[in-house]
Amino acid sequence: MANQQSTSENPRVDLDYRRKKNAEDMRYQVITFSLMIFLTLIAFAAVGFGDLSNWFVVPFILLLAVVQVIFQLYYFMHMSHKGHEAPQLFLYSGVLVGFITVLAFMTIIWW
Amino acid sequence: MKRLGKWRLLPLIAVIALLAGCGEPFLSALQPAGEVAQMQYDLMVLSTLIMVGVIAIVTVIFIVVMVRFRRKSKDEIPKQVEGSHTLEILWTVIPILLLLVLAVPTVSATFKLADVSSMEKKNEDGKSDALVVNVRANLYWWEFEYPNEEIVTSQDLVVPTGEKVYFNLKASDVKHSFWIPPVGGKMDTNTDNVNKFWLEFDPAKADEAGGIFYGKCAELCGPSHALMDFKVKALPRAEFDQWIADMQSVTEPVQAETADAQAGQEIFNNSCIGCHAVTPANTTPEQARMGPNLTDFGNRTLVAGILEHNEENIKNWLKDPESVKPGNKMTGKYNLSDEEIDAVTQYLMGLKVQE
Amino acid sequence: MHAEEKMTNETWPASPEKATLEAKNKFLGFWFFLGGETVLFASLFATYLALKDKVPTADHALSKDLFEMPLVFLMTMLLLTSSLTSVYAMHHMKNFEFKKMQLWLGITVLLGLAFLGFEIYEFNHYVHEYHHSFTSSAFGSAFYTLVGFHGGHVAFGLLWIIVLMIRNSKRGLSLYNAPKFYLASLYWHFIDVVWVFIFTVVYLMGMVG
Amino acid sequence: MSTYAQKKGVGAVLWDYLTTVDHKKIAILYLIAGGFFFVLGGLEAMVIRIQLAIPDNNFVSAGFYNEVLTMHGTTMIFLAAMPILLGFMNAVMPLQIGARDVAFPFLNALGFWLFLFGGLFLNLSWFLGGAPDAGWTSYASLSLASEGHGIDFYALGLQISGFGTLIGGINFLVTIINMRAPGMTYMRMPLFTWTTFVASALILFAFPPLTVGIFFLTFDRLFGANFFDPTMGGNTVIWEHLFWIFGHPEVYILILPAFGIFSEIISTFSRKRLFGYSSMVFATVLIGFLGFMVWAHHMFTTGLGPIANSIFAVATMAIAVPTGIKIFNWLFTMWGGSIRFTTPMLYAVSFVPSFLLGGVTGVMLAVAAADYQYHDTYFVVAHFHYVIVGGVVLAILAATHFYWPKMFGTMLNEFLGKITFWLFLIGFHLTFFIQHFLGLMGMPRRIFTFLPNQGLEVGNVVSTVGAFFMAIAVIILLINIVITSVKNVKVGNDPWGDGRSLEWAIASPPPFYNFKQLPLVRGLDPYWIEKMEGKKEMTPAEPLGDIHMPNNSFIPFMISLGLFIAAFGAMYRLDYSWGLPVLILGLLVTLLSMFTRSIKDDHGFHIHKEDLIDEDKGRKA
Ligand code: HEA
Ligand code: HEA
Ligand code: HEC
Ligand code: CUA
Ligand SMILES: [Cu+2]
Repeated sequence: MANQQSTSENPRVDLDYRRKKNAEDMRYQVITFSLMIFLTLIAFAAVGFGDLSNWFVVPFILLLAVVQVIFQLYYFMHMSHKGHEAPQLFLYSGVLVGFITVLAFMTIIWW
Repeated sequence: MKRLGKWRLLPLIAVIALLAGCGEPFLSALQPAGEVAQMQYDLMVLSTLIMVGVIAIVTVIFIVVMVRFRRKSKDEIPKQVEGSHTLEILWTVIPILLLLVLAVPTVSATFKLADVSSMEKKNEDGKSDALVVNVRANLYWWEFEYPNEEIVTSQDLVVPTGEKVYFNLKASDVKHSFWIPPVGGKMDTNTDNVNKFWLEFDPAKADEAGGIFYGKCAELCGPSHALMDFKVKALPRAEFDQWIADMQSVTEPVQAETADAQAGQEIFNNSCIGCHAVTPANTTPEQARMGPNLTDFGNRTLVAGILEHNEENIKNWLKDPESVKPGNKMTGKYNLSDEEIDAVTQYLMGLKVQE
Repeated sequence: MHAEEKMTNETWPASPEKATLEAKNKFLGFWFFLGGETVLFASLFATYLALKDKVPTADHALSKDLFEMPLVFLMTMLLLTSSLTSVYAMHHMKNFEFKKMQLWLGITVLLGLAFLGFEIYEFNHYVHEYHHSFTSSAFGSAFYTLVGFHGGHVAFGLLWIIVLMIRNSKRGLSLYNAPKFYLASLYWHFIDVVWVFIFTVVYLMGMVG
Repeated sequence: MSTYAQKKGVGAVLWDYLTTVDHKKIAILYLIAGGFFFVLGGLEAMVIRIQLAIPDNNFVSAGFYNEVLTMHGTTMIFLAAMPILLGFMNAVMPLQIGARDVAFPFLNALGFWLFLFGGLFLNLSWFLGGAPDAGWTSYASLSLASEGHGIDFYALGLQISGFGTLIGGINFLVTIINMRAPGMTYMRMPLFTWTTFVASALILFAFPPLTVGIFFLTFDRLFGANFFDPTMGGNTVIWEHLFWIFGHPEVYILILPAFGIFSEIISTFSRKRLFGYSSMVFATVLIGFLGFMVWAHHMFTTGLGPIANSIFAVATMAIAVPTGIKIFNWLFTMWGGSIRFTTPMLYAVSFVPSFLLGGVTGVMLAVAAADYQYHDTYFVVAHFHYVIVGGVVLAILAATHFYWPKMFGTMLNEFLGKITFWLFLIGFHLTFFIQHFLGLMGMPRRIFTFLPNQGLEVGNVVSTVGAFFMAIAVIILLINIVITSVKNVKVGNDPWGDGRSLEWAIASPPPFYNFKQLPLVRGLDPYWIEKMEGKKEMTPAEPLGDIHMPNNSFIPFMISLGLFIAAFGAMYRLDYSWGLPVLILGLLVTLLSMFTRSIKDDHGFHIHKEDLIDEDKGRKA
């Protein structure tokens, strides 16, 4: 029941094309990585240096974390590629359940 | 199709039984004896009626189907219908409407029952005008502290009728739940925090129930969970005030009168006083109150919450508490001979604040 | 295309991680597993947030006393970088460059090991300097469970990658092992994702109080 | 005779089952183990009912009662109902989508062995110092205070079997997404497949919170952690939340497959396609989704406050809507149909009103303010037995009769089947209907005895009598199974004559590769479509070719055994010096087994085209 991959007539061309594509992907990933490092730096800086109010810092660094994770998921883990519909559905369902859990634990457990 | 008859009757029986009210008036949630229970009872009736409506509709369709669509011949092939949008919308919308009818009073009652603002209002003395009772649940016994009146009692909760009584609820060991079925729903006594709620005791219904309601622990808490009962004496305000005054007047342990009882008191002071106080003041710290307060033990309705209150049973209890309440915290904590137990019993019977 | 087939540059498919039915199944199943892991870690985070700084007595160290920025920063950089190196490994996997893939995986493993080393140092430090241990308070229990579960994932991930590297070192890439490498790298990224939230929620938010 | 049906020695058969990765055999294993635990849980229920037959009864002691009560709930939910349903999913779902096997045959076996070892571990507590006694919910303050190792058995046993269930869930999800036969689109999948899908998704998201909660409990009890100890800053309500975040979806994990089973049976024996198929699918998904938003309705009296209570009350009520859609769709499937009252159909028909009663009391419970009265009383006990016994158990009994021929190739006796049905149905209503009133009349649940003169005598004795009816019914079912197996009269592909989905298009029991050629699916109820066109078999979607099959493996057994050993070590670590080494040993067994699996290539084997043709000839001969 092996599933046939469509390969074009000329394997050589195909190969070159794919190499190029992979290299391009890799470039994106390096950019992603730089962005992630950058976001991390900002987060640490916001906590380490600025005399900012907690009301700002906490949501801000949380937002940075979310953005960074989205990068990670979409580029490093290739969720942006085709064939990831089911993974997306289930990951987001997990996120939703997790989010509700966290919300509940922060609101209806007494301190 | 005899069974169909049964189906048709079920809801009918249900409503009649519910509305007629069954069970014992001192124990049954179907015989509401106070504002809270009444509110909850009304919700039960409302929801039951809605449910009976739903059941009726389904039953009618069900019967028609059962009667009309039995297979008549071996090769009958019915029409393959996909569905019907009208019908599907109908049975989506109608339940939604029914649920709205139910949801509104639900939310409103939920908030009403949680309104404990008047117990938080403090007057000049730092006390509340409303009557407050601190309930502390312990492995198989209940303690009731009246913070404003500064007294403590156990096992028998004494309350005035016809007014809101506010409760602070907590547990000292494991989770329990405080429930007086005829008077209102339950609330957990947690180990982590203090829960608050209120109840109101209806004077007429209290008379009907013989002045006493039964209270229960409603959260599994160990072997004797089933036996963790308490009693509620609902008194008219004047009698309640009298009881408070009588309790407050006991500042020193009451001295036993007969010789037997005096011997018993002696023994009691040696073996029992460490856990059982015989003065009602709430000044001893909670951790030191290891057993029920026995100040008005002679006035109790029951021994240990479950045995009829007589000498025989007190002796049985003291001889072998384990046989009465498995796993209780008094077993094995003292060592008395039969004679000593007789004496202590005499003493205990005399512990009364009212005649 | 069969899993056992010997592959060449030309026959190597564009998505070797999903070229056979077995691979497709594994790929999907693993993503679902990550969906479940998300809920697992969410529960741990939720508990941590509920029990943060919940200690029995006032002399216990709280999160704002414990955490130090430089160490956390270093650990974060190590793990983030290891995510990039494993991306490089997968890049070479897709290009059918086995040796290069192994090299980058090796670097990933080293970075991961360094991370683990620092984590062990860190825990040790808290226990000895602050008497902040697994059993000292609810805060301690929640902290070590959350961060420790993550650490356990790191350790398991390392083990997995190492086993794969050794097992296949002589065999080169095939459609049978390509999905395994791919999944291990997905797992590694997921660990990184969790760490992003840990450094934000536990450490940074802990420092701001 | 075909090769696979040849007579084998007992040892060979045993080894075959210990190492099997065939979904149909795993299904049988699930059924046997689940059936065993069902009888065990049922016996525990009988002990409960006998003890409560009269006031002040001394049949069992207070402490023992709590153990029985806890084990009854835990066994029934985790070790009986869920595994039996997983068994039917294994048996039927791959056939329904036209697959040769599940996506992960190896993991499938692993899931079963984890469940079995977890269940055995839990039940060994009876012999090793006492069973858990804090209720199946094991609320934290009591479960920490409970002495002995009962609760440790609970925690470790459920942890192990929980892993098994999780693995099973993932396996089914991938199977349904990736392994459907050509033409089997999502909206052509039989409803049992759909409910398997949604229930599996619920497993995926509901079990991790339980895993976490149980870890906390284990850490607190055995490793000195303080999650639930308020004096150390802990909080017991965390357990309640984690348990119910799992626990509520769990009840839908149970009921959705039951809905699926009934959907199949009702449409089969009404000879009609399911009314409102797409709305049925939609309702299933919606129930699954809403199932995660309502858990706090079990905690109305915990003291979460009126805002939380109101939100969760309203959210809970919302579930009545999709469930109602299903009820009416079933009724209208039968409407205009041609109903034949076989044993499975009797169950299906009686399920509708029985479950309805349980469902509407659920909505009554959702009325938060009134739940203060119902909570922790027999009203709740009545509610959930109405939905579980009236829904899940009826479905299990129905499926047993319905799929028995498909699984074993022989029909259960219809006459005995109907006797079982009537006894069980009557007993069920007798037992549980009256309990609504007991609860309202002030009877708390989980009490080992009640006192006389509180108006509770009559109700309890009636309830006990009903339980005996159910017990007799189950015994008759067992007799039926024995008789049927001894007689062993073989049946054809479609023994009920009205089969609609793919599983009825192949032999009973199916060959181990299921489909010689994958069938071409041309619509909902594919087999029915072909039958209506006068064909006897499915049109194949592929030419006859080699079939790839997985190898048997003993590793799943070893992985599970390792955890089983490790659990003993973890538990006795503090009592005995051998604890820690055993813990490590067990984990090593597991890890080494996993390691072996990882490094040993296992490419499976091929059945060759020629053999398939030979077999065909053999069969015809
Ligand atoms: C298979 C298992 C199962 C199922 C399907 C359900 C279904 C439901 N349950 Fe139940 N429940 C349990 C198993 C189940 N439950 C268990 C085991 C417990 C106790 C756990 C413990 O404490 O040990 C419990 C406890 C429980 C409680 C907590 C009670 C308490 O402890 O105080 C509540 C409260 O809201 C509740 C509600 C509901 C509701 C609203 C549904 C709904 O899904 C029901 C929906 C169905 C219908 C409503 C019928 C059909 C609908 C129509 C015909 C449409 C029209 C209807 C209306 C407009 C009303 N359940
Ligand atoms: C799938 C779930 C499930 C099922 C099927 C059942 C089935 C039954 N249950 Fe149970 N029950 C629970 C789940 C379930 N229950 C849960 C979760 C609780 C809560 C626990 C807690 O509070 O923690 C509970 C609690 C519970 C109580 C409340 C106890 C209390 O609060 O103190 C009662 C009391 O009547 C009861 C009774 C029954 C009965 C009579 C059956 C009957 O339907 C059983 C019928 C089956 C049999 C009778 C089979 C017996 C078979 C034989 C006798 C054959 C033997 C033959 C041979 C050996 C050859 N159950
Ligand atoms: C370790 C502490 C302890 C000691 C010592 C102790 N008791 Fe108790 N006692 C308890 C507890 C706890 C209960 C509640 C038991 C229950 O209901 O589960 C109790 C209950 C009682 C009751 C029933 C109370 C009621 O309100 O119904 C009586 C009477 C009693 N004890 C008398 C005595 C006497 C007399 C002695 C000494 C000989 C004694 N106790 C010694 C802890 C103690
Ligand atoms: Cu206290 Cu039950
Ligand atoms: Cu629920």
